[in-house]
Amino acid sequence: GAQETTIKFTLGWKTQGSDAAFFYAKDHGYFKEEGLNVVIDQGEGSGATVTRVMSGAYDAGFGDVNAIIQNASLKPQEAPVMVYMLWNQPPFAIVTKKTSGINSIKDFEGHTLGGAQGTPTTRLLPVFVRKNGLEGEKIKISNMAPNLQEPMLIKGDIDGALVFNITSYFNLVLNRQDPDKDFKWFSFGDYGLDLYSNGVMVSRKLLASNPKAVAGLVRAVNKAAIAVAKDQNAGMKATVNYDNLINAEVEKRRLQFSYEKLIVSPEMKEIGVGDIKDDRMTRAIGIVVEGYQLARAPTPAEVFSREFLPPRKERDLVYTAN
Amino acid sequence: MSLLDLRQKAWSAALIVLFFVAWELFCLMTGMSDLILPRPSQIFTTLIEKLPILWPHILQTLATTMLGFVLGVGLGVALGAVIGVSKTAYDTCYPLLVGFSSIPKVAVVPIFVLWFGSGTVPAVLTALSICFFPIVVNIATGLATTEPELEDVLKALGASKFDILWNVGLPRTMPFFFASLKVAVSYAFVGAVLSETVASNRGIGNVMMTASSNFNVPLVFAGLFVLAGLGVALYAIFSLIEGQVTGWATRKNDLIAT
Amino acid sequence: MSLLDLRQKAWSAALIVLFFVAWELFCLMTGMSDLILPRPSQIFTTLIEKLPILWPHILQTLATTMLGFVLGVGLGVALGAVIGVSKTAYDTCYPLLVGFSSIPKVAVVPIFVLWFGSGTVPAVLTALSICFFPIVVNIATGLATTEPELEDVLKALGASKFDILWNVGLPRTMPFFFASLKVAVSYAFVGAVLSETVASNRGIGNVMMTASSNFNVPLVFAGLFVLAGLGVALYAIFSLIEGQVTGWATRKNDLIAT
Amino acid sequence: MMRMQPVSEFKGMPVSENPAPVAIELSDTSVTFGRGAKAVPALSKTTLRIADGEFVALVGPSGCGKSTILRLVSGLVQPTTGVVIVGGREVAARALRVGMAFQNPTMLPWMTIERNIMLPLKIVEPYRSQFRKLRRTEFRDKANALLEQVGLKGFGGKFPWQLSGGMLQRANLCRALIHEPRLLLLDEPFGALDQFTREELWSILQQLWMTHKATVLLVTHDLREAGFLASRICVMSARPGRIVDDSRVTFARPRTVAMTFEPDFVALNQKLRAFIVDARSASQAGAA
Amino acid sequence: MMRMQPVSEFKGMPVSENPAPVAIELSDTSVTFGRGAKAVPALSKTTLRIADGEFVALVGPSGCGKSTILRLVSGLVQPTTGVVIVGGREVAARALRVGMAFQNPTMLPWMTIERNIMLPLKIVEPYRSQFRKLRRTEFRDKANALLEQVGLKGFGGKFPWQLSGGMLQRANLCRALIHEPRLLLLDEPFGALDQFTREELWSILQQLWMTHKATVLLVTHDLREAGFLASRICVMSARPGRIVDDSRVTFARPRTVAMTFEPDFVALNQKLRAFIVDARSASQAGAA
Ligand SMILES: Nc1ncnc2c1ncn2[C@@H]1O[C@H](COP(=O)(O)OP(=O)(O)OP(=O)(O)O)[C@@H](O)[C@H]1O
Ligand SMILES: Nc1ncnc2c1ncn2[C@@H]1O[C@H](COP(=O)(O)OP(=O)(O)OP(=O)(O)O)[C@@H](O)[C@H]1O
Ligand SMILES: [Mg+2]
Ligand SMILES: [Mg+2]
Repeated sequence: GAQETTIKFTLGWKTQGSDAAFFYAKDHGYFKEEGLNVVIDQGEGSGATVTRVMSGAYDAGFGDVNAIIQNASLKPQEAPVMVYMLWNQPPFAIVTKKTSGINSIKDFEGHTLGGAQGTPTTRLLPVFVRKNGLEGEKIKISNMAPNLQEPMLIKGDIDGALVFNITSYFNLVLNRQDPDKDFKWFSFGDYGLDLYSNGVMVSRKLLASNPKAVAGLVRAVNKAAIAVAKDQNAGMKATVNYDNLINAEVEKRRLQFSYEKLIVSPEMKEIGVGDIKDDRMTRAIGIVVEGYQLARAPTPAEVFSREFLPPRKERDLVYTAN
Repeated sequence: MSLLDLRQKAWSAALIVLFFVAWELFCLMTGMSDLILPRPSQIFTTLIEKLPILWPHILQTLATTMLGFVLGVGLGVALGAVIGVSKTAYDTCYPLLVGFSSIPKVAVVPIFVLWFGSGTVPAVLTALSICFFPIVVNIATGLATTEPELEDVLKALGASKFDILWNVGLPRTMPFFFASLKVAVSYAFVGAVLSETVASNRGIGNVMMTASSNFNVPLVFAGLFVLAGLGVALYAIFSLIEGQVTGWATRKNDLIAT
Repeated sequence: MSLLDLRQKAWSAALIVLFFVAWELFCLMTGMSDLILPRPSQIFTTLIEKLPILWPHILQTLATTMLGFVLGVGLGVALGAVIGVSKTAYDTCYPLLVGFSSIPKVAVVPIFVLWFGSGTVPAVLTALSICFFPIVVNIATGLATTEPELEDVLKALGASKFDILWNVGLPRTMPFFFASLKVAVSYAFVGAVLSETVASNRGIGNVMMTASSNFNVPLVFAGLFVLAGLGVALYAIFSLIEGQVTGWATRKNDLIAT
Repeated sequence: MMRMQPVSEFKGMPVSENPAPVAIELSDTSVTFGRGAKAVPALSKTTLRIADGEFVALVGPSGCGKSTILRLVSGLVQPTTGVVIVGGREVAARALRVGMAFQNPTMLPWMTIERNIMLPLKIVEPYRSQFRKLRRTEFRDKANALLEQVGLKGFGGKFPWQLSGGMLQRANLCRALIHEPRLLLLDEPFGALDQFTREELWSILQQLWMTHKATVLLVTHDLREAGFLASRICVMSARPGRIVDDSRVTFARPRTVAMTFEPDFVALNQKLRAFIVDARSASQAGAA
Repeated sequence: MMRMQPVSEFKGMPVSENPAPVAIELSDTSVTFGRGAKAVPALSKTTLRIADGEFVALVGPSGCGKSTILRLVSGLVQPTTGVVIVGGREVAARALRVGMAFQNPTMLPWMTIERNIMLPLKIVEPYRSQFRKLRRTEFRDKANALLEQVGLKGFGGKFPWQLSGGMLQRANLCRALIHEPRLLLLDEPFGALDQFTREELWSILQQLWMTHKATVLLVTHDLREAGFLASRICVMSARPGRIVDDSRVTFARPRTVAMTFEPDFVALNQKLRAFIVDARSASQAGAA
């Protein structure tokens, strides 16, 4: 209608199957129903989403909550606020080649791990090391761009890589590897770093000036996420519609991976999709503050707002692979 | 001469083909994985296959590049003229410009994006900001090294500074202006694509980024080939103009050919 | 003249300072967030504070850049000489080179890294591959536009092609060689840093990457300032040499000053 | 054939008595190039006054500063001491319409001869404002007519490097003449020409001067040329030059080539030769 | 003072009778620049044979192809038809040690005069191999001695643009002479010099030739100069030139400046003038 509010929305990365909910919502007019005109742009990293929203270039985006914690510590009045926590589980993981002889995390000592600078996996490694009683000095870190991690791992330049499992798993697939058979995965969640990760964040400005739009945005995304959980093919249709360059087959698997490994969890089943548990968040903030050596620990309320979530009964997500 | 010319062109074409054949053979012999360096034949196949999808992206990149390039040439000529003529401008601008161009534009693109949003505007600005410096340098040097004897011809007539610039400085500088265009146009592509990889939903840069995050290396290289092809096409156009405009400066080659 | 010179230098310095003051004021007036564009004063403070930490990185980047630059200059001069002298080389190499330089080096760095491992080697190669083209173009153009009358002086003596190149072509081309060095040195920094951001554990590029993921924008800019400073410092060195070598070509300015 | 009038006052006449308005005035003008240890004095303090419409020839040994005087008058060189007044204003070459033929015929290499010759019309008013309008072809015809006069018919479309040395020099002369300047500065305009072409051009130049009465300052090494063309000949000493002799030449006009072989003319030549020999030996003695 | 020997055979003597070995031979050589509609014939079919040690002057109207002949001999221009044999080999300027003074004294602008003059020593054997060794200062002294001879003492350290036109021309001559060439090609080497400097240089050049007996091909517009220096004068017709006259000059050597004013010498001049006038009018009639 005439009163449509335009929202500039940035993704966490280039078009991926795991973003299907946003394209689905757009294609099925969910945003329109809420009186929103959402413009979706591709992103340059789930951490950069925070910068983009903070600077005012974007009103909302899909990005990493840990980057919000980091910024909220310094500039609580400027940092964006997470309003819908889609990825309930952390994708942070260390992947190693089985032939490298790493069988437990203790074996990291004396080996080289490849990290992409600034990614939470790389940044939180010291916490991982401390929490698990490893000797940090014995682990060598080599920096490289994210898309070089898997090739260098395969080539044997590094013994393990600090990655997002949802990215790395499919990078290995695309590199004609079998990520389950030939590689070992050490998920941070399993080693005491029970963090939250990506979700929908909005700018403080939008929050203050147009809370109705925020609520509408969350409602639409929620509806789409639940719909795509039932029908991934429809989700992929919307995604290809947005960007015909993607490898639809792989992206569908990525989409399913996101539901299976990152969204659906016991906690989600308990509190519904999009919400968090404050005590878990407090712990997560503690980990981030430790890992990033932040001066101040923000409160969960500074980072996450459940004010705009639809009622609990509208947030029951049932995933069925198809 | 025309026969000699033809033979020469044939030679050059053969050498260029040879380059690609060597590449193909190199990959085949070393068993190079196409995830690292695909064979030219694979790249061309991918290119032809994906051309319909690539087409709008090619147009987008070409348009932003050309816009940035044209603005860059304008800015470059203007700044070059100022620097070439005024000693103060030389001392002031050169350090600033060298400093600015020592900065990787990747670091600047996000700033453009934050100011102007993602898409065409930052791509144009990046193309501009990366391509104008070679032009500045060559125009400025050309003007500063113009033989005073040539300028005296006009000075004795009481010509204004602008008359001298227009009638002596700039024509004299043309060969080096065209030389710098060759550099500038290829860097303009680099700039536009760079910006597209950072922030845009369209353009070759975006395609390459998507392809690269999908490890579709042949498609990445197809994108690179498109860029190289566009660069060469524009170079060819400038070469034609250059032949018309700067023939006087390369008369040596004519004499040899005679 | 020395007084005039001093006054001019003072003017230029003042203008450069003015540029930074304007930037500072612009940020203060618009209330620009330091996440987007920090103020120069913030940047300098950060720079001085972090200098001890930055130092080894600066040395690393400087070393790789210089190595790449020196190799690039060598390659550029050699290729430029070949292209400037031979028509076939001109027709063959120019399209290939323009094509190659239209390719964003970001796309090439990963290949270097996979071949040579991360760290210094790809940085040197990237610096080289990004900086040699402006040199090729200017050397080639300088040689192709050398006045045949000057060459005749040597030809009449039965000089070899190499003698002519060495005694006429290259000296005549010096002003434009130095012009291209200004471009090349700044691009060499861009190349080295680019490679460092892709894969390296040291160097300014690495620092900037880390700082950027920490949202420490002033430190990112401090890195940029270091790069700009290094670029300007090298430019200053070349300017000194240039003044010695190409004075004959800018005699005009002497006459004005007299 | 015209009779030649004998001349009695080759030397010593104070020229300043001339009642015509002054076109060029050098007062105590000297030029030194460079400074300090590298200084090269090119012109000693020189005083020279040239009346409107005079035809003055400047002769002297190589390197004595003749070209420097022309460059002073056209404003290309600033005097180190003294002043240069042209057309009533200080070093204001712009005050008069100046045409200059440089010693080295520097044509702009990117233009054809025709366009090179038309250059003054592109720069100098009143032609300048008409240049872009209809008069362009008219101007081109003018350039080609001039070229034909100096024997370069059909060479207008060539580039400078396609011409021989003497042809370039003739084109150079055309460029100095095309805008009908009130002040003509000619620096050895016939040096690279054979005797016959040279003599033809003398007559053309004399004709031009007699019709337009422009002020002409001609540098030459050919004393016959000076005698044929000039109404006044200034002899300069060796570097750094000064004017050591200033003579009127009063042969009737139009002068003819045949006149230059007559005894009176030869006598003038011999006298001038004697001055130059004196000047040279004096300077060599001084240097020793 | 030497007595001048009267000359009787200005014209018509078949030069090929000369028994000395042939240094330069042009057989039916012609040059046309450009092609098609833009072709400029610069030299008609010309046959010319110059014996070793001869001093030949080439005179003719501007643009007739004199410089083109020198450029043919030095290998800078390829003949369109015919052949050029120098020192027994076809267009092999390298076969003989050649020294060339170009019509336009193109000095390399980035070198001082001294270094410009030393250029041939850097290129031509046997000096070349000695250049980097101890002999460098020796060579510099040689250059400066030559400069002093032509009156440019102290200008070796200057850059070309700091010299006057005539000074440059003298430096140009030095560059042609420094490596003591067996074949000397001089294109109007004294055109921009005053009469006295010119006459001094004539004597120096004559002296050099008499001691070294190099083959010299001199282009000049000055018939007195040709008569003074040459042992043979070739007169060319207008463009495209051919040789229309080929005369011996048999005045005894060393010749002096005073000789050039004597009646026999003047008679030679008048005869040559007549040839050139003929050639010019014939060509103009042909063109009409
Ligand atoms: N740009 C310059 N820098 C330094 N010295 C110069 C410059 N121009 C001329 N000179 C010197 O000034 C003197 C006079 O030069 P000028 O060109 O006026 O001589 P000229 O009388 O025209 O000689 P010529 O008959 O040989 O042309 C010369 O000794 C020359 O070396
Ligand atoms: N590079 C060239 N391209 C085209 N035409 C040329 C070229 N060089 C010379 N010519 C033409 O060849 C003819 C002869 O030139 P050349 O220089 O030999 O004359 P010249 O006898 O030396 O004359 P001058 O006494 O004026 O120096 C001229 O008509 C000239 O226009
Ligand atoms: Mg002069
Ligand atoms: Mg000539």
